[in-house]
Amino acid sequence: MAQKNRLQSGGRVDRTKPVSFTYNGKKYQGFAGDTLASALLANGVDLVGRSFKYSRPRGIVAAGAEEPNAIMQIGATEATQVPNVRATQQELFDGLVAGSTNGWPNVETDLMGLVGKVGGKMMPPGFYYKTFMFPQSMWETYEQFIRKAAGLGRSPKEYDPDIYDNINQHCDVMIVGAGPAGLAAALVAARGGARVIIADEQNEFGGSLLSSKETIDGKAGSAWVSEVVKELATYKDVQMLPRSTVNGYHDHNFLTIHQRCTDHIADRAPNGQVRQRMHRVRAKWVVLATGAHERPLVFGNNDVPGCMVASAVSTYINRYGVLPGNELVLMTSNDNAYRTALDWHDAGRKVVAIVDSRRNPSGDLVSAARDRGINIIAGSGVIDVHGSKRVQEVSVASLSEDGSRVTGSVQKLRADTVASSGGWSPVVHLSCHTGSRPVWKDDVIGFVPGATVQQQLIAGAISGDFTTEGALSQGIKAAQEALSKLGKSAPEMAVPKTDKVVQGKPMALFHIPHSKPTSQAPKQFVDYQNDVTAAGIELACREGFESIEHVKRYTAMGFGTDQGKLGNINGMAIAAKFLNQSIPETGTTIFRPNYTPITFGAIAGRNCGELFDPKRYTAMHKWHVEHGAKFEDVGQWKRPWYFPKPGESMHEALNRECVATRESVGILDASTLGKIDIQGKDAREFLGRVYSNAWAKLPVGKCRYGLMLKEDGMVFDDGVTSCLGDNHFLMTTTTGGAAGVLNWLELYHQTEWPELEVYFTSVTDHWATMTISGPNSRKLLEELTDADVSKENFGFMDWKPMEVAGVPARVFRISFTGELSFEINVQANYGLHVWEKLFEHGAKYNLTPYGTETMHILRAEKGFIIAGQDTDGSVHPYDLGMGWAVSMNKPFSFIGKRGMGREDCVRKDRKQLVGIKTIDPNVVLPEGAQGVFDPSAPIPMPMVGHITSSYWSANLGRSIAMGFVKGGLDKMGEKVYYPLADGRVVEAEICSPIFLDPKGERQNV
Amino acid sequence: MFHIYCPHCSEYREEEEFHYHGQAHIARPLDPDSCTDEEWGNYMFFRKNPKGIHHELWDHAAGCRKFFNVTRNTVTYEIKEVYKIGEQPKVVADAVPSK
Amino acid sequence: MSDVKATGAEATSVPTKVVMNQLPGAGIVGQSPLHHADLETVAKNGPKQGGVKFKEQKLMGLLTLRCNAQNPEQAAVAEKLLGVALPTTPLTSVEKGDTSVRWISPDEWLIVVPGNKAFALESAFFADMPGHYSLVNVSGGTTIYQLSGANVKDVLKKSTPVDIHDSEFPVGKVVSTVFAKSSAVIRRTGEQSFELVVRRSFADYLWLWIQDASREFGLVVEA
Amino acid sequence: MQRYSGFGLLKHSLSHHENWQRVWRNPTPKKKYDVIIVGGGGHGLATAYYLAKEFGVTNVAVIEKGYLGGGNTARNTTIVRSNYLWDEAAHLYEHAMKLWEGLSQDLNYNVMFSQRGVLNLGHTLQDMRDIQRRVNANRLNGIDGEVLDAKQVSEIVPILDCSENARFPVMGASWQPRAGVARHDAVAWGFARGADMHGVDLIQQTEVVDFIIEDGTVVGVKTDRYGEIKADRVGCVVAGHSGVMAAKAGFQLPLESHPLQALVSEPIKPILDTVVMSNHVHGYASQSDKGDLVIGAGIDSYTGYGQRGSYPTIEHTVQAIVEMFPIFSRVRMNRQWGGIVDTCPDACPIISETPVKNLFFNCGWGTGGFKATPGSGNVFAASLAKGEMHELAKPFSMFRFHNGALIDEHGAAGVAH
Repeated sequence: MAQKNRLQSGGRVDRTKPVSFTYNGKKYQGFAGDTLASALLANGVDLVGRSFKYSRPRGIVAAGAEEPNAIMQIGATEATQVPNVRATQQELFDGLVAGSTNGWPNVETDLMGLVGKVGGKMMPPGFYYKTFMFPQSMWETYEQFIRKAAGLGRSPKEYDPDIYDNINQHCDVMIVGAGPAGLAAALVAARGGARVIIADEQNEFGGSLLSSKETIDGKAGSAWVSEVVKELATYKDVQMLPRSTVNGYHDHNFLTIHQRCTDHIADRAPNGQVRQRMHRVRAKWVVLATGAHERPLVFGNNDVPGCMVASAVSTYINRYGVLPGNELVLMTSNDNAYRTALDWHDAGRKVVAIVDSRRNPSGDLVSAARDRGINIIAGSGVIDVHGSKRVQEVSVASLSEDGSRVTGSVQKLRADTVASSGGWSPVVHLSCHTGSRPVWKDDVIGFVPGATVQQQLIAGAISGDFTTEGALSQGIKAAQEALSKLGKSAPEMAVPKTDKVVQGKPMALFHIPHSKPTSQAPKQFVDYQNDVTAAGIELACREGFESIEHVKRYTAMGFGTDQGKLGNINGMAIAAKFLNQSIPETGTTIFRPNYTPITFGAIAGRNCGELFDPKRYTAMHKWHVEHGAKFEDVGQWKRPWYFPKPGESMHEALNRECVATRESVGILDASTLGKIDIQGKDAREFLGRVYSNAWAKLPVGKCRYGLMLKEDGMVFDDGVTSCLGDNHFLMTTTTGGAAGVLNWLELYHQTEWPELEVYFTSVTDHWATMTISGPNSRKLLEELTDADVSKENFGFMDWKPMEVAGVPARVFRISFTGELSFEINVQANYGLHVWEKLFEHGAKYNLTPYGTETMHILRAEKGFIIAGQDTDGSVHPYDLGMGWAVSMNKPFSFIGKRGMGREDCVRKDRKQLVGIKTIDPNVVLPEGAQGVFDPSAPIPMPMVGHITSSYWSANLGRSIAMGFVKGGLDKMGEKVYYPLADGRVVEAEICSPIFLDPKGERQNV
Repeated sequence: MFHIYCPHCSEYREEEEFHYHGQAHIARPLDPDSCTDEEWGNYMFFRKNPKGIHHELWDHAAGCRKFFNVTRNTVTYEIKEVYKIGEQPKVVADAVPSK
Repeated sequence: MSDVKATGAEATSVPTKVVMNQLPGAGIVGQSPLHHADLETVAKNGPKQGGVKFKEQKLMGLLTLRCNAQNPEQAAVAEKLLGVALPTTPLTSVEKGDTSVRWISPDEWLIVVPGNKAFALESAFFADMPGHYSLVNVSGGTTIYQLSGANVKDVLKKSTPVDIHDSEFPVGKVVSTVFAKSSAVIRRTGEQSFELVVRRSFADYLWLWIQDASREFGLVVEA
Repeated sequence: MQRYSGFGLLKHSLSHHENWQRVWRNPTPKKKYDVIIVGGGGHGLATAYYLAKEFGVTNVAVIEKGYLGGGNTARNTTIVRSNYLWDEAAHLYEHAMKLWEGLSQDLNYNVMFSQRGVLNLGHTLQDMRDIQRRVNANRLNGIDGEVLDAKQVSEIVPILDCSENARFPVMGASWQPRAGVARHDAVAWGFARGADMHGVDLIQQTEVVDFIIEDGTVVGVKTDRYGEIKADRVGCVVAGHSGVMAAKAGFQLPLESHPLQALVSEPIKPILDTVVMSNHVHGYASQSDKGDLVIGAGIDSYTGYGQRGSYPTIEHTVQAIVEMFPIFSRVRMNRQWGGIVDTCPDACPIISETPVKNLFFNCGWGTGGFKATPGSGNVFAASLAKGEMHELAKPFSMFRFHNGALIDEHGAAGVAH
C-alpha cells in the first residue's frame, strides 16, 4: 500500500505534487516538501541501515542533523554519487536514487548480522587493541577485513560534473538559525538598519515552529514565520539563506556557511549552476540561535527500528503528515515530550502508554494527556524493547526515585513505536569552535555556551530556555544589544504572545537501568553510529579510561558523522554515574568544525582544475606555444623547457640547441628573472649590506654579479645588478626568488635600516628580457640597432640604452652561457615584436630558441651555479668555491658575514662544490646521486656529497657534472664513487667545475 | 581567520593579505663581528615563544607592503593592539609567566 | 637612438638617475597582456547582454611614485606636475583630466596617464623633484581591467575578501588586495563600475577567473 | 598482570567483560624519583617505558597536566616513515622504524602499525632531483626507498590524477614500502600500560608549575596537586609547551609553537590504501581503518597555543586534495582540528642537555613527532639513564643553533611530516 503512514491532511507537504524516488532499487512515492526520511516513513520503510560493528538493523531515529542511522548513498549516476547523506536532511526530488550504505548482501538479509550476533560479545570497546597481534605478519591480513567492514558509503569513481564556488560576505549581525529566536533577532536587527545575514540549515525558515501546534499572537506559528520572512525580504541589506548550514565559527568572528543551491532539485546541478557555495563571512556580531536537540533515553535494545526521539515523531506528524507507526509508547523524564503523545493521539492512532520516570508528573500537558484518557505509568521506565526489525513489545518496570535502580516487577506492553525523551541539549557546537568551553547547568540538565572572546550573543533554546516565549524575547534582546554595540539605535519590539503552558520539573535521567547489571543487560545504545553501549562505557571506565576524552577515544563515542549530537551527553552521564562523580567533573563536551559534513568540492570552490593555481606567462609565451615548446613549471611560471622539432627526442633537441648556441647564436626568454628598480642616495650602501661582495665603486654603465646570503651565511639568491645612475640600480634575482628578495630588502629597510634613503620597486613584469648568446650574437644585434656594440665601445659587463628593432631597449652584456651574449630588455608590450624581429634577421645565423634545460647545460659547461639547484640553504660562498664573490673587508658587516664565521661553517671537511668527471665519458650521473670514497664499505655507507647538476654535453662530447664532496676543493684529481639504485657503481674524478673555456675568452670578445 | 587592522591603511583587512614574520623587536646586533657564536645564534634562532601576550611582526603583503607590529594573545588569538615599526607596545605581559 | 635623460647633474658628469623613453615610433603597435585573447573578436561575436561587462584598458602609462608627501617641496612639485595634489588619505584616489593618482601606501602612489604621456611626466619629475624619491615606469608590467554591470559586485565578492558594500567602499576608494590567487589594485569608478590594475604575468589567469566568476550572470566583453 | 589475546577476549566475554583489570594504576606520587618525565604524551610515555624495561630505571614518574596521550599524539595524522635526507635524521627515524616493526608484540598491545607505504610525489624537475638525492641517501643508509615515475605511481594509486592536464602534473615520486600508519591513541595507551606494568607511576591531571633548581642543577619539580616532587634527573617532553617550560627553567629555545591543522572525511569504503604526500601541491592523505580519509598539510604561519588555526589553511589543503584526487570532490569533510607543534629552524628535533644540569629536553619535533615516538623515547631513555646523550641523539643538541651544525630537513619534512 502506497504511503500507508501518510495522514490524509496536515503537514507542510504538497499532496498535489507526488514525487517518485528509488530506495534500495525499489520505487516509492512521496510528496513535494518531504525529506527522504519522511517519505520512507510514509511508505512504512522501517529499516534504513545496519550498524557498523554488530550489524544490527537500524531505523530512523530523528528528523534533522542529529540523525545517526539513516545514512544514505545518494546518486543516479556514478559521477554524481554522494556518500553518507542523512535521509533526514535530503529533500525529496523526482528521480532521487538512494540506498542504504551498510548491510551485506543487503540491508534486509544481512549475513554480517550473524557475525554481529555471534562475535558481538567478543567485540567490547578496544577489542582490536587486545588481539590480532599474532603472528605479527598477519596483522595486515586481519586489517583487510576490518577495513572492508568499516566505512559507510562509497566515493564516486568518476570526476565530479558539478561546480562549486566561494563568496566573501561581510555583515553587522550574523544570525545562525531561523527559528523563533533567530527570526525575532533578524527582524529587530533589520529594522535597526543593520547589515544582516540569517542562515538556516533547513529548506524553509521557522525552525521548531514548522513542526509544532503552538500559536504566536493568536496565529499558527508558521503564519507568524511567513509574515516575518515577508518583511525581512524588504530590506536590501538583509540576506536570507535557507538550506545553508553555518558549519564553522572561527577567530575574530569569521564564519563559514555551506549553502546547498541545487541538491533539492536534482542529482546534478541543472545547466551549469553552482551546486553548492561556501560563504566566507566576517561578522561584527554573531547571534547564535541554534536551538537544541532532544536527547533519547538509553535503555535495553533502544536501537530496534521504531525507537525514536519524541520530538522527531511530532515533527513527522505535524510537518510531514506522517505517522511512523500504530501503537506508541512514550518514554519520558519531562513534560514537554507529552506533546508527542498528544500529537499521536490527535492524529487518530493509539497511545499505549506514557511511561514517565517521575513519581508524580503534573503540569498542563500531563493533564491534557489524562483528559484524553491516555494511560500514564509514572515512576517507571522502559527497560527493554523486543523485536528485531521493528519494535513489537516493550518491557516497563518501576524505578527508584532517583532512577538508578529497577524496583518493581516487569510488565510488557504491545507497541510498534517507542518515542523517548531525556530532555534537551542546547546546540552549543559553534560556540566551542573558537576555544570556548561550554558549562553545565543543572537546571537546564545540559551544557550551555561558556565565556568567549568573540563578539557573540546567544538567543533561544541554546541558552537553556526551551520555551517559544523565551526564544522570541531573547532574540529581540540579542539584536538590540548587537545594535547598541554597533552604535545604532535599537528599535523597540514587543514580545509576541505565545501559548502559556505550565510544565512540571523535568528529571535528570539519561540511562534507564535494567533489572540486570548493565554489563549483563541487553545492549543499551548510547552512540548508535559507532555501536557504543552503556556497558562499553562502563568497561572503559573500569579499565582506567576515566577522562571523558579517554572514554570517547576508547569507545569511539562521538566520532561518527553525527559527532555525538544525540549520544555524547548520555555517555558522559553514564561515565559520571559509574565513576560516581558529577557530569562537570567528568569533563565537558567539545565540538570542532564542521557542525555537519561539507563537500570537499564546496570548500575548494573554483580553485581547482585550471584555476587551482595561476599560470604566469611572459610576453613571448604565445610564440613559444606556436613553436612547439615543452614547458617547465618554475614556481607559477610556465617557462619553455626545450623546443623539439617534429620527431626529435628531448636529447636530440638539447644537443641541437646547445651546439647551435656555441657555434652560432641561440636565444632564451629570460623575462621571468626577478627585476627590482632601486633608487636613492643610499642604494649603493644598501647593496653592500645585502650582497656578499663590494658595490661602492661600481661605475655607472657597469654590471656586477652578486651573492645574497641569509644571516646564517648561507646562499639564498644570486643575480646581476647594474648601475644605471649613481643613485639608481637595477637588480635581477632568480625566477623563483623574485618575490622573496623584494620582501627581504623591504624587511631590512623598514625594520633595520630605515635611515637609508632608498626605494625598491618591482619591474619583473615590466621588462621583457631576451638573451641572444653565441659567436654570432653581435652580428645579429648590429642588424637591429644603430648603436655601437663593438667590443671596444660595449665591453663585457657593460650595459647601454639603445634602440633594438625600433624599440627602446636596455642591453646588458652579461653572459650565463660563457658565450658572447647580449641581454635585451624592452618594455614588455613590445617584447614579442622584438623577439619576432630577431628571428626575421636571425634566420641566416640559424638563430635557435632554447629553454631552461639548454640554459642549464650551457651554464654547467662553464661551472656557473643555479641557486636552488646547486645550493640548498646549507652552503655558504666558500663551500661553492666562490670566495671571490665575498668581500670580507667591507666596512659594514654585511648580511651573512658573521654567520659564515660560526664554528661549524669554518670546518675544513665541509662539503664543497666541485666538478665531477665520470671515468666513462658516456655515463651521465643522475642528479641526486650520492658519492662515497669507499664503495665497498658496509651499509650504512659514509656519504661525502651528492650530484647537484649533471648533463650530457654535446659540445664537449662527454658527460659533465657538479656536486658536493667533503673537502672536495682540496681533492682535485681524486676519485669519488656513485653507487646507484640499479646496482651500478659509477667511478668519477673530482675536477674543476669549469669544463669549457676556463679563461673565459669566448664571452670576452 | 584573523581580522587585522593595518595601521598604515587604517582599516581592518583579512589575514590572507598579511604575512607573519615572528617575534618583534629583535634588533640586529650593531657589531655582528664582535658577537660570539652563542650571541649570534641567539639573535638568529632563539625565541620567547610565549603562551599569552606576544609582540610579533607582520607585513601587509597584499596591501601597502608595510611592516608593523601586533600584540596578540597566543591562546585566545585576540589582537590587543597594532603599532608601527619603531613604536613600543602599550599592552605587555604581566611579570608572572603564564601557568 | 632612444631618448635617454640623465638627471641630477649636467650631462658631462655622472648621472644620479636615468630615465628613458620606452615607447617605439608610431609604426610599432604594442601588445597588451591580453593580446593573445583577441578581445576584439570576442567582443564582436560574444553576447551583448549580461550582468557583467569587461574591458581591458590597455597600453596606459603607469608610474609608481615613492616620496614623502609630508615634505612640502615634494608635495608642491608633485601637485604642479600632476595637476592634482597627491592623495594623502589612505585608500583614496584623485582624478583630473586624463591623470589619476591612487594612494598605495603612505609613501607610494600609482599614477595612470595615457601611454604616450608617461615619458614627459617622468622626465619632468626627474628634472624637478627635489629630495629623496623614486619614480618607476611600470606600464609594461601592468594592465587595467574595467569591470562593470549589475552583477559586478557579485563577481568581486567571489574574488576578493575586501568589503565592497557601498557603506565601506565608496566611489573613488582604492585598495591593494588579494584577487583570487593573485592580487590587484581595485578602485571603484562608479556605482556599478570598478577598475582593476593587475600584473602582466597574471593577466591571463585573472581573465580566466573573471570569465568563470561571471558565467552565471552573463559576461559582455567590450573592446 | 593480564596479557591480551584473542583467547583472553573470549574468556572475558563469558564473564560479561566485568573482570578486565585497569590498564594502568592511578597512583599517588612518591616524594622522590630517580627520573621524572614531564609530559605524558607518546614520547614521554615511550621514554618511561624504555627507561623501565630496557634500562632498568623503574623508579620513574610521568607527570601529565591533562590526560595521557591527549596532546599531539591524539591529534596527528599517524604517518610513520623514515625516509629522511641527512644521516643524523635518517638514523634516528630508522631506529624508530625498526622499533615500530615489533611494537605491538613488544607492548602486547595492538598499535595497528600498518606498513602500507608512503609516496612523496614530485611535480617539478627540482622535486625529482631532491627525491633522487633523498632516496639515494636512504639506500646507502640502509633505508628502503625507490624512485618511481608517473606511470608506476598511478599503478600504486590509480585514483590519483597523474594526467598531463593537472596544473602540476605528477612527474614521479619516492616510495618507502615499509612506511605506513598506526593507531595514534593505541601507541600512547600501549606505552602507558607497558610503563605502568614495569612500575612507572603515571600521574595524570597534575601540572608541573615549576622546576626546583639549586645552583644550576635541577633537583625536582613543583606540581599544582602534589607540591614538590624530587628527582635526580628530569626529562621535559612537552612538545608545544616546551618554550613555556624552558622559560620556567630560565632559558630560551630555538622554537616557535604553531597550530597544525588536520581534517578527516566521513568514513567511506576502502579506496586509498597507501599514504600520498605532495610538498608542491601541498597536501597529504591516507585512509584510516575506520574509513576516514585522513588529510593534512602545513602549519599555520603564526605562533599559537589555541589548538586551532585559520580557515584558509584548511581551504588550501582541501584544494590540494581535490586537485590530486578529483573523485573526492563529492566526498564530505567531517571534522577538522588543530595541534600545537613546536618547530625548529632546521625542521629537526632537539634531544638535548640544557643549560641546567640534569634537566634534559626532548622537543622541537614540529610536524614529525608521531613517527619517531618509539625511537625518540628509546634514545631519550638511554640518555636519561646514563646522564649523557645517546649517540643518535648527540647531533640534535640545542647548541647546534650556536655552532651552526644544523640538520636542514625542510626538504624531507616538506608539507609536514
